[in-house]
Amino acid sequence: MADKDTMTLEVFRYHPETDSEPRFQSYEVPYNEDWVVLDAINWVKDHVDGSLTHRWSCRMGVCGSCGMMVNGEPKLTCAAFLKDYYPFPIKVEPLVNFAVERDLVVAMDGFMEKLQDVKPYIIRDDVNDTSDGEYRQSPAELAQYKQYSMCINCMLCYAACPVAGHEDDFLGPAALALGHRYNKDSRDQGQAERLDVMLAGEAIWGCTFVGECTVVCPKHVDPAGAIQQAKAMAAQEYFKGFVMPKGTGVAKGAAK
Amino acid sequence: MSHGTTHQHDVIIIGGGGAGLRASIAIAQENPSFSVACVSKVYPMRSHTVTAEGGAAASIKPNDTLEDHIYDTISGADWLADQDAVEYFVNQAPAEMIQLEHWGCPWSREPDGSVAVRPFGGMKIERTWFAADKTGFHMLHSLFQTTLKYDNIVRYDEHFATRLLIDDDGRCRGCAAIELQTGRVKAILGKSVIICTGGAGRVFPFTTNGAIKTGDGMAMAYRAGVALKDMEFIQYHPTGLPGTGILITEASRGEGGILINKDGYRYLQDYDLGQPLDVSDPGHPQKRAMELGPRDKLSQCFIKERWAGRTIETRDGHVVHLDLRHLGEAKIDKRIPFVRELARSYAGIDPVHQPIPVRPVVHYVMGGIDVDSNSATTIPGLYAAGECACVSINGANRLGSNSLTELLVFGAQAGKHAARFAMDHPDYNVAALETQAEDEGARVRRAFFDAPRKGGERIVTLRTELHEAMENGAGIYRDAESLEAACATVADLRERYRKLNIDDRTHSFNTELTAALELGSLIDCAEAMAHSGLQRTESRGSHQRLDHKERNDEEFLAHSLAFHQADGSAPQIEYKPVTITRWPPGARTYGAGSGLKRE
Amino acid sequence: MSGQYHRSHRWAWFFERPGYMRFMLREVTSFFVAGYLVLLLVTLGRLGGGEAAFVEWLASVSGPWWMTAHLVALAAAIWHAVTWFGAVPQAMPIYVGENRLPAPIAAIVMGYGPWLTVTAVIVWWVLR
Amino acid sequence: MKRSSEALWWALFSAGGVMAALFVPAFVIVTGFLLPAGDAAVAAERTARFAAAVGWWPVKLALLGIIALSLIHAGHRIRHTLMDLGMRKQSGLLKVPCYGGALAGTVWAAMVLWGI
Ligand SMILES: Cc1cc2nc3c(=O)[nH]c(=O)nc-3n(C[C@H](O)[C@H](O)[C@H](O)COP(=O)(O)OP(=O)(O)OC[C@H]3O[C@@H](n4cnc5c(N)ncnc54)[C@H](O)[C@@H]3O)c2cc1C
Ligand code: SF4
Ligand code: F3S
Ligand code: FES
Repeated sequence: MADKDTMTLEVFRYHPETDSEPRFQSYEVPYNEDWVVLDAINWVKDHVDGSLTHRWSCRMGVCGSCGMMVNGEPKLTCAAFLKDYYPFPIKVEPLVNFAVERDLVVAMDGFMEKLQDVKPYIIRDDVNDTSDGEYRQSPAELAQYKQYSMCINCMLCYAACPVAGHEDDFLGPAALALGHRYNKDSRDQGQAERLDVMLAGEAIWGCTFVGECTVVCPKHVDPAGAIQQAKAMAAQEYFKGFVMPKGTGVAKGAAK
Repeated sequence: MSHGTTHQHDVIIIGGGGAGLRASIAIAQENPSFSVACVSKVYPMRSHTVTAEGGAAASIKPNDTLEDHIYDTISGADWLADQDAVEYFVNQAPAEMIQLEHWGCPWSREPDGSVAVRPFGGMKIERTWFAADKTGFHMLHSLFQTTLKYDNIVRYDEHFATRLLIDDDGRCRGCAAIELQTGRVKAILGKSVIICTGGAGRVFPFTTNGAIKTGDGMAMAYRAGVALKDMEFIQYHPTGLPGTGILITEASRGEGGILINKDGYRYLQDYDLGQPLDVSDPGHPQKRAMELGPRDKLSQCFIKERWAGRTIETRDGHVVHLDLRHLGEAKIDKRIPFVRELARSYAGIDPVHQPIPVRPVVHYVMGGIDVDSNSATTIPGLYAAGECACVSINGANRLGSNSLTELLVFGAQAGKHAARFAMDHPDYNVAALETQAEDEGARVRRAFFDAPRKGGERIVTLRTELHEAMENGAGIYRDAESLEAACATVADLRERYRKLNIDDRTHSFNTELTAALELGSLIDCAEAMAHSGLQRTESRGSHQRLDHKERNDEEFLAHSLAFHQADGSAPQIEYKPVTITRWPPGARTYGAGSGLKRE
Repeated sequence: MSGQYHRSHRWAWFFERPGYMRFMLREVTSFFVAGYLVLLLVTLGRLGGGEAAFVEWLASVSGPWWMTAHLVALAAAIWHAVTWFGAVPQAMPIYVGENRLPAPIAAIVMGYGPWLTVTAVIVWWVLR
Repeated sequence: MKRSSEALWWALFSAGGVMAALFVPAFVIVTGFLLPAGDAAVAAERTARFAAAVGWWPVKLALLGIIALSLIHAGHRIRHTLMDLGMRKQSGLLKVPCYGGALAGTVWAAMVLWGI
């Protein structure tokens, strides 16, 4: 490097085989105004300390791997530019509200289970043959759920949601938004099944509309909005359960 | 590497991208009693299919024909594609795409509710399905979410496969994989195996490909004795952002974007790609012409413009401009919003008001694991699909938007055949395979954990040298000298790789170890690319030799096959003929002469 | 191996982000709303006791302390209304064809507009 | 899947949130500022008008609804705030004072309004 311009990266380190407590380690990294925080971490791993552990892949904000706390804020590190922090030190930690596997890597099993819990796939009674062509869906019908289909599963919203940190049974913003995405899809008939999942315990009701999930979401999914809408649908479903016992087939998809 | 465990299933799929997930569903759906293992080094939705932007081709509209899609694909491939495979591909494409629609993919729509299509490079008519400009993302998530419906798909997330396990009878029966969380080497066994590990763009320094596209599956098959086919054909996408290599999708040109040089001139007209229409002309953008020419040609034009001194010099090298301004804000936001987002974040410009600086960038590997038209390799029980495989439908140049469809068509097909194989050959020798997996664990331990700590090579050093060698030696234009130099460097790197030294010798989440293994894969792929390139003394599609400028059908209407040599010497290159059925090789024309029958 | 590391939850999490503090500020309006409702019930109870008792009650709540208390209750009630109606576009999106009604318009049409009208009508009715 | 009664409380909470937002600011202005303000004559006149309105049975019913729902709204929010502050384990127990209080308030409101 011609110019010796550098920045300090303070990185959360924890190794399950050797540490019982985490510690912070400082690295001087070259300052490059095109660089994102992820570039700096990769530079450290390549040149200084090969044991530094993190996840990444696409470095264009769509694979959802590289979420970390950057100065206390949940961020995609491939979309957080050094120039926005320069010349002050940058503190990098694993996403909060998740257990830490090692260094900047958090445990994802719980999150993956929650995604599965909301049955995020098309549920229909009458499955068309592909030879009958596509299901028709107008642009207006597409618009009903499109926004909620943009989630990259980066989990920043879980790091921003205090309830996700306190309540294990809470499905959390991304999973609920995903369930809502399918509920709003005109091709789907599985609403009743999904709402049934949401109606249990704190699954959806844990959300007190803190709204920070939406604030940090890099893909403008607005999980907070999705959840409030889903709550209204779930409440309707709940009352419907009293008016007509399950299986009478009035609820969308509840038919046998 | 600590002692591992054994897991048994019916079919093992290595890779959780588009191809791997499609194959998983195909098997799970048709054989409910089968247990399918999907092994992936990253969580499936992180797979690189997620980055694909532009769209996926399938002919369904009344004004389109299967015949035209076939012809566009074959001519786009510069006649190096196997025509029986292309026919199968094009015929299956509509049903596969509709299937994905039925699984919930949020395709962009026409006002009447039918799926919308857009024009793409090298295609005679608009037939590319799209979900705004996040097509791959939506396809991958739709597929992944659909797999969650099937209890008989068992995922091995964050398991890094390092070796194929071959039974005494020569059949492939699983893989050895490192469970990242613990560092254990597991034997994941089944009655047949499908490799769906994606491309190898990371052989090059400047690429649209993410960190995980390191050709692991290609290397695993290569080492196990399967040939790597047509590896000299590497696609440069004409419009990557300088610096990062982030892709600006071809859809931006499909929607009407134009390429201009430093004089504001649409230079493509100087290179036999037709005459430009004014951007306000209703006929713009013309299919199979100008900005909608094929990628190999467009990337080559850039280099020629650069040689002529008509490109724009920037801090990040030479660029031309992709101008979208005339599309207007509303259209940009509706059809290609991600392009705007990317240009704003990573190039600091807003395409509504400024042209986007772009340059060619390594994007796709046409070649790959040699498979026949049933997706079967030469090892019984071993199949491959997706970017890692070479069927081949992409020949010397893939047409944009054929790859995503290929994942579906051949993912499903590989699944079907692998399941059938599993049914027909149910018995295998567990103990022998376990021993192989243990050997593999021991090999990895020896190679990376037992080496002396002092004096070894660093991963980044070798990787950087590999990048330089391949960029200089096997770029858009190559010749004997440059390719020989690349071959020599790769051979040298292979030697030095033995002395690789890693800092981290612990077990849990050792990503330095996986980076080292990935470097090994890159070297294997680079070797096949450079040697295949050196042997092919003609120019065809993306393989342009400055010392052999013409296409030579006499000698080279043939697939190259690179065979790994166990002693580490240069690969042996053989050839096998291209399957030609109804479309004899012809001149590859774009622009005015391009319309075969229509327009 | 010592396994995964679990970071402890902090009780005072709501100080950690400005958004959390805004959230808490919104939630605690409920304490004041509840308090005011009790006061309202007492007030209405006095009304039941006849006009004289009511006027006497009114006199007793017109002191500066009561004034302040009412001011706080008013602020809380307004903040509740502002945040509640502000969230309406998120919780109840309105589509016109493919396009979502822009949030500010939706908030005015479905929230702020009716709220201000109701408030104005009630106040006018008492003042007229 | 066991459905929790939370749906019911949430629905009432939401309805109450709307009621509280629409009416409570105006009520505070009226009972906190307009009625106590001014000289005796003005106060008397406003009080008379107020009493007349509140004494009309449709208004009584409306008031009962608004107050009941607003109380539940507040009770629900208080309960969840306490939960968010660390009383998750006691979430069931909290129902007693929160919803019980709202119910008691509703009964009280009914009695008070009956008496006007
Ligand atoms: C930026 C970009 C844009 C593109 N746009 C388009 C487009 O618009 N249209 C189009 O048709 N094509 C497009 N392509 C090409 C297309 O997206 C890819 O060819 C395709 O997605 C590859 O899919 P795949 O399933 O073969 O592999 P991938 O999606 O790359 O998946 C590979 C899988 O293999 C796993 N894997 C790899 N190695 C190992 C290992 N050692 N052990 C275990 N698992 C392993 C990975 O974890 C991953 O799950 C684009 C490509 C890029 C890079
Ligand atoms: S909702 Fe947004 S923040 Fe949450 S996981 Fe999805 S993309 Fe990330
Ligand atoms: S931050 Fe949490 S509480 Fe609800 S609105 Fe978002 S999920
Ligand atoms: S690396 Fe893929 S989102 Fe950041």
